[in-house]
Amino acid sequence: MNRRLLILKTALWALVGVLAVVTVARFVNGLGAVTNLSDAAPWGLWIGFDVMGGVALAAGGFVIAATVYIFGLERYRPFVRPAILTAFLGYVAVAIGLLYDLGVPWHIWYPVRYWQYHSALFEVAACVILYLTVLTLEFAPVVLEHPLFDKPLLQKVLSALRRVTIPLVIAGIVLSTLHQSSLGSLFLITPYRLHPLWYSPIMYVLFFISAVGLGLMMVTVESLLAAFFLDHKVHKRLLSGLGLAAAAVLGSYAVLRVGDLAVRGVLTSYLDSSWQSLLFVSELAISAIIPAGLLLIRRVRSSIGGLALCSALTVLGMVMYRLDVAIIAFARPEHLAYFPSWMEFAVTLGIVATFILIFIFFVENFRVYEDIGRPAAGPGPSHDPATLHALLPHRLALPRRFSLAAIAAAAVAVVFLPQQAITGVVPASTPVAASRTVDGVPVRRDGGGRKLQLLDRIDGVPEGMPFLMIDGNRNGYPVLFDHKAHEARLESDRSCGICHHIDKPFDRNTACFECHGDMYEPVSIFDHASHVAQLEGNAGCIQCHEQQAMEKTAETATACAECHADLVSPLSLVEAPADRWRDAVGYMEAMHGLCVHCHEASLAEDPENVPAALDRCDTCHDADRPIELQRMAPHATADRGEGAGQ
Amino acid sequence: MSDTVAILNDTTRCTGCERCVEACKEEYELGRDRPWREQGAVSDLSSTRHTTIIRRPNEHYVRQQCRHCLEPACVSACLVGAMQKTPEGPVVYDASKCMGCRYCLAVCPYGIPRYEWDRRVPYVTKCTMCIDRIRDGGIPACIEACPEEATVFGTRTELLAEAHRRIAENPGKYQPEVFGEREIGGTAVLYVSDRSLDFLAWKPDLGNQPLPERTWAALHKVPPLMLGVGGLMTGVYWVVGRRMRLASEATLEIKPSGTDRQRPTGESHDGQG
Amino acid sequence: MVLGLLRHAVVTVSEIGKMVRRAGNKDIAYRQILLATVKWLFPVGQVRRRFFFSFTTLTFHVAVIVVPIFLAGHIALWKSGIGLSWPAISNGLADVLTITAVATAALLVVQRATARDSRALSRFSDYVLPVVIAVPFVSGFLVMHPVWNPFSYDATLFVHVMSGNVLLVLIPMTKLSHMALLPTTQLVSELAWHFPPDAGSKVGVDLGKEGQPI
Amino acid sequence: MLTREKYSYYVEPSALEVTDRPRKFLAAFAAVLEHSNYGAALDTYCRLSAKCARCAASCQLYEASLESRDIPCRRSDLLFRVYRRYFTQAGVVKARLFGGFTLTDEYLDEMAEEFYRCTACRRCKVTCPIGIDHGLITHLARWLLAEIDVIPKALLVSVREQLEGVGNTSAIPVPALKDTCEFLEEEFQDLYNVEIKFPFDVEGAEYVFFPAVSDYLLEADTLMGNAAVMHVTNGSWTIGTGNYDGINYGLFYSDRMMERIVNNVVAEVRRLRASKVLVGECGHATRSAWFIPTFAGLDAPPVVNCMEYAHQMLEAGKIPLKDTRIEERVTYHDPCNIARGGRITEEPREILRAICRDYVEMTPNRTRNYCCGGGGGTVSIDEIRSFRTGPMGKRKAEQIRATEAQVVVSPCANCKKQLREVCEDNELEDVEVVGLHDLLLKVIDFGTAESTATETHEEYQNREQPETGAVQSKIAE
Repeated sequence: MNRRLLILKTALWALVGVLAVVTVARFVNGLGAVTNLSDAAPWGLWIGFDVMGGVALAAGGFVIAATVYIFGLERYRPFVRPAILTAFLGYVAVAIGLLYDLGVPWHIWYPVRYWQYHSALFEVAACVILYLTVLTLEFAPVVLEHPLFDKPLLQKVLSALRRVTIPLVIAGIVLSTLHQSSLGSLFLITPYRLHPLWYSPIMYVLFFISAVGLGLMMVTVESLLAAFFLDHKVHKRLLSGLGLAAAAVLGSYAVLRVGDLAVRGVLTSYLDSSWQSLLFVSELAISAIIPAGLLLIRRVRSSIGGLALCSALTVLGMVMYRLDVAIIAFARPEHLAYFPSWMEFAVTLGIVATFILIFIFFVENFRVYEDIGRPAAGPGPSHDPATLHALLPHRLALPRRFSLAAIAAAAVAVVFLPQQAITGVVPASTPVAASRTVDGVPVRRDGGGRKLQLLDRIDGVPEGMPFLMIDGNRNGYPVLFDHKAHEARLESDRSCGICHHIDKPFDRNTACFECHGDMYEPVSIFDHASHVAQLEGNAGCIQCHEQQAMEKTAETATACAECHADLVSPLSLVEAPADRWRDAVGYMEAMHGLCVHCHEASLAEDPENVPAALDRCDTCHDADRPIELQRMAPHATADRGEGAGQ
Repeated sequence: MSDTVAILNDTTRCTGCERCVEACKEEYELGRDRPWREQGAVSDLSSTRHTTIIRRPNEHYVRQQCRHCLEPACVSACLVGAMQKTPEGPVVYDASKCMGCRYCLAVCPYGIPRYEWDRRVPYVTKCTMCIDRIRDGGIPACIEACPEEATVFGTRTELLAEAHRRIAENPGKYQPEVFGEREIGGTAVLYVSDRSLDFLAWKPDLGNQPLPERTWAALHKVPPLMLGVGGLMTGVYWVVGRRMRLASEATLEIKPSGTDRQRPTGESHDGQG
Repeated sequence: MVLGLLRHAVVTVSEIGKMVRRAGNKDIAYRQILLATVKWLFPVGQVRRRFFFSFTTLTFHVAVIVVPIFLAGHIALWKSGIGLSWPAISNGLADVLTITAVATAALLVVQRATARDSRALSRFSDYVLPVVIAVPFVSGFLVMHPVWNPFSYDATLFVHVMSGNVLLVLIPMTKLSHMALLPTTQLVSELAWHFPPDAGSKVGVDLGKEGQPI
Repeated sequence: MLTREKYSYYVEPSALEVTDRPRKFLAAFAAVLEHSNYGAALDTYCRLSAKCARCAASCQLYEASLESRDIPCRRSDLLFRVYRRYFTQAGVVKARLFGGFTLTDEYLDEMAEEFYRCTACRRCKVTCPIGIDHGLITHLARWLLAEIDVIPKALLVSVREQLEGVGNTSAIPVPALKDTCEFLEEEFQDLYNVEIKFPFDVEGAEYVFFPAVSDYLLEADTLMGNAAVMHVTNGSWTIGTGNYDGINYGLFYSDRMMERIVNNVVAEVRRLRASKVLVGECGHATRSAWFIPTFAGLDAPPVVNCMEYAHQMLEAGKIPLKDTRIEERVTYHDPCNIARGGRITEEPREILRAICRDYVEMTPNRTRNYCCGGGGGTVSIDEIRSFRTGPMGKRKAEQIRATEAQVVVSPCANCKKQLREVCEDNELEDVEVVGLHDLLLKVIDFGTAESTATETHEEYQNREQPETGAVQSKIAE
């Protein structure tokens, strides 16, 4: 086991450690806790990369199978087994990746039970499931050759499988053609969301050809990586042959793609300098034009560096194509723009790492590559006393080394887990700001209601009067509250308690926002710091927490009422819930509870001398006001979306 | 098209009192709205709010709800058939079949289906036009609760006639066309409005072609493609196999040097047309 | 820390598994080993020649093990954390045991320095460890009695929690790992004598001494 | 050419020419860790060793010598340091950062010296709070030292003789063996007028007899005792001429040698198609025999110690005893190899109580007994006799003196040789050291007239011992 492979495996085990932690967080706290997915971005990295990218990357299997078994090009035989193994592991990785993405993962097999063949996704699911079984049968002989399985029954199965290889390969090609293409037709139904540069009626053809090109290049990448890490001898002449075929396929893909744009007349729109057209040009260049061009040159095609560069570019480009279609070019409102959370990357990388480890396991223990049987016992570590290498033999050292890497990475991952990945999705908090007093003049409204007009100080109209501009979440839709008028109606200063139903010590009109701290979510009103400060630090603890040993929580502390008897005002409109001392409801609910309740009550009592539309929303929430506010308070931007649909 | 039940929303009459939202919440006990990260404002459509009022400037209130399209994209997209178009008309969701792939969220032209991202086992949520009430002969809760008659319930032909009557009677007041009449094959929820309602969909002009047709255009080629490629492969295999057998017999007799086959043409890339 | 300990345990168990699989003589007197382990965990009758040192260690271990696990406050934390709870000791007893823990820790260091045999053997960490163990007990005691606590409550609690964590981190790195590994030592010592049948000859092959005259 | 100056014991001259020893030592260490089960134990000990020096309290060598290098924990730490530095990730990192320890020749010499001062009697394992088995570490360290040819010459020569020479450690050719047995048969004839045959190469016998081969030279009475017991209980036993040596010095210094010796024993049993192995009165021979299942696999022949057999027969009443008993005061020494694990402790005591009038116990005894001082093969290294009877044996001498016993029974060839030397060097001349079967011989009633004549202790004493010079010269050169 050479040093490079050792480092690679350690890194992969670290990724597996992180995957383990994120898996627990994902399945314990659901999708919302771990991903940045939203209603506007239902499909994210896991669908874009794991499913669509993974399926394309695993296309090498059927391409090479076709080349060798159908087109009879025997000299590409050494590529068959690694390609089939990559395809098999790729599809299992797709299935596992899907388990993470599905809301109800244990229903993953339902497409077998419920058929809805009008859906492109049904065709994808059916073909993937069938192709997975075909791949398992195609790959089974490699496993059954192992001396471990030479039981008579298994050998019979092995020989049966060997005989049925050709039909299997043909079935594999047919199924691959179907689902590689139908992955493209998934997006035919969303012409309005997918950017015209990517949307086209023949997307399935483009997906299929790009998959074939990618398959050829993936086989090249895989044998180069195997050479680098597993000391596998590279068949340069064969790879250059593949390179030429890939050049042909990628070239035709590029021509077809641009041609399709021209035919649909969209070509002109991509000349503008929007980021979509920039993305389109770079993607097409990376995925097809540059590699195809380079691969046509013989010198590039037959040099390791050239092959590596082109195959890397193609792989990157084709994966970008999948991601563009699934995520980036998929329109969604700005305020819900989607970028995968680090946990989504962790799961993707974790799954890839797990399957590379399994790939290496298969390569080392089964005859996948001709020249890598048992790993050659490399030169033992030098036992010279001054050596700085650990001499512990692999049998003892490797399990410890890998488990250490996994556990250390897992620990780091736990540290970076956001709060909602640990405790479940938590509603976003919207802090509440104080209301402000501003001058204004009541203006008669045509609908009979009294409309309040904001005044600018410079206008200086004498009869203007101060009233409160209540805009808790500063979204630019303030409610104008005529404090004076209410005071007059409720008989001046004795009536403060009606609204100010709980006041802080030595304060008879504590403002609403001081207790109702969050716009929508209940918030605790108990301020521990000030209590500790007032009760002379440590010595004060026992005044509330009598039982010293018990856990110091709200439940075990003495009740607030014992010290604060007089703060609840008798006149209060708000009926006193039992544990009023702890949680104050959301600011919106509190205001509506108090104002709307009172408005409806007074409207019901004497409808005559009370303005009719008192209980209508726009009496207080005046939709037109933001325009004025803009003039007076430019900083308060109206950030309200135009509407959910858009 | 059999005459399905429908809803006509008149935005000029809507005063934004949100009684329909309250009624919908009570009918299905949707609970308090909470500000989730994955949605815009609290009052947007969400898993706890199946219909909402979009507040536009100068007292322009539009009630957003599932359009119950006649040729629904979500029904054709759902691979397990969890979304179904009921004979009566409304599009309903069967949670027991859903596997949570969220394809319906992606395909809905109006972006209506919402997901319970906060739940450990999430399901899709959307307005089902109170299908149980309709089946018992009643009318949806939101319509019952609307004080202004801004949203009315009836058969689609009836309401279309009513809509066109209103447009005709006060020409200046309404936009000339009824929203939802022919768009993507027509929807059961129609709107008459004094201002353009393009903001309800992802893109202003969705065109009149029903969306499922676009997928079916590709999907119906699958069976022929399957046979075609299968046949092609078997044919090629048979041809190549025979030629190699002949070549090997030839080499056995006169033993020329191993001829190198010409470069592979790779998988045939004509694919389907 | 928890993950580290988990890995520690899994690696040890897997190695024991490997040893058993490789051993030539498979019938291992597990019952007898179990008995020996239990006898070692509760060393009754071991106190002999250096009585005083043995007595200190015994009381130290009793105090150090009982207090953290059976303290009412800790159990309340476990209960609110994962809902698990078990009977607790009275706070008075906890205080007494905490004081004995601190005292015996100090005694341990003194005895180690005074006794000629152990002084010759001891490394730096052997002197420091009892002190590190005493810190959470001292800070815990102060947290429990804020009135006598000259420092601020939060600072002391922080020191208490952090020193506890430091202790947990040190487990796999220092001799504290006998907390985790002690039960397996007896088994491992016994298994070491169960040689793999061809160990000797394989070593001979490795060192190229096969077939050479002795 | 005396190579005494390097170590306190003789070493083969070729051992001194070995170059580049640290590298070879590390290579051997890595190979051993790879193939053996020591790795896990060593790793656990390195982590857990609390350095509390409780083992010092139980090591008789340290109690006598009071030198800090004799504390078992310190001696094992020599090997732990090598393991930590070279075989753990942390050790390598520490070395890379702070330089730290590198293995040198002097260090190896110190190890060679230290590890042969310990008799691996494993008394410290019993009292160590962590349960570290320093005997195991000594055993492992000696194997590693053996791989760089640092082996006491006495052990090396014996094993070479056993494996490549005549076939046993005392180089007794088969005719000499037969001659000794005939002599013993005559002895039976005239002493007890009984016809006892030493059966040679009896195919299909139940037991194959493997005494310590030195018994044929030094302990005639024990052999006679064994033969008597077998005769009286007419057990079917035989002595294999192919291999009649139960001694296994491989146990002391190299698993490689031990494996070969044990395999030879098993081969002999298979050759004679016998079913069981009967081990004579020898501690380490019995313990090595207990490793037979390890090396011989599943169908390994069961191992029975002659004392176990005798006790079994005595319980079943198959050994007729005279009504006279041994008069002298008798005490029993537990050989470490069979008593430490608690496997054979009660059987000999019950036999002694049955046949002695005045039996007294040494304290401490059974699993916590003191080592005779010559365990772990150090007994055959005569050049360190002063060390063995001095610091090592002092505690034992005091123990014997405390019981004032005239006869010390010790069912182990090595222990008997060591105890005799301890008694000589510690003014206990009148104490006689015998095997258990020697006493049994005196009390067995063969049912013939002459056997009733009790041979007094003195007559036995001055009976002419067979010539023992042969072995001595062999070891010296």
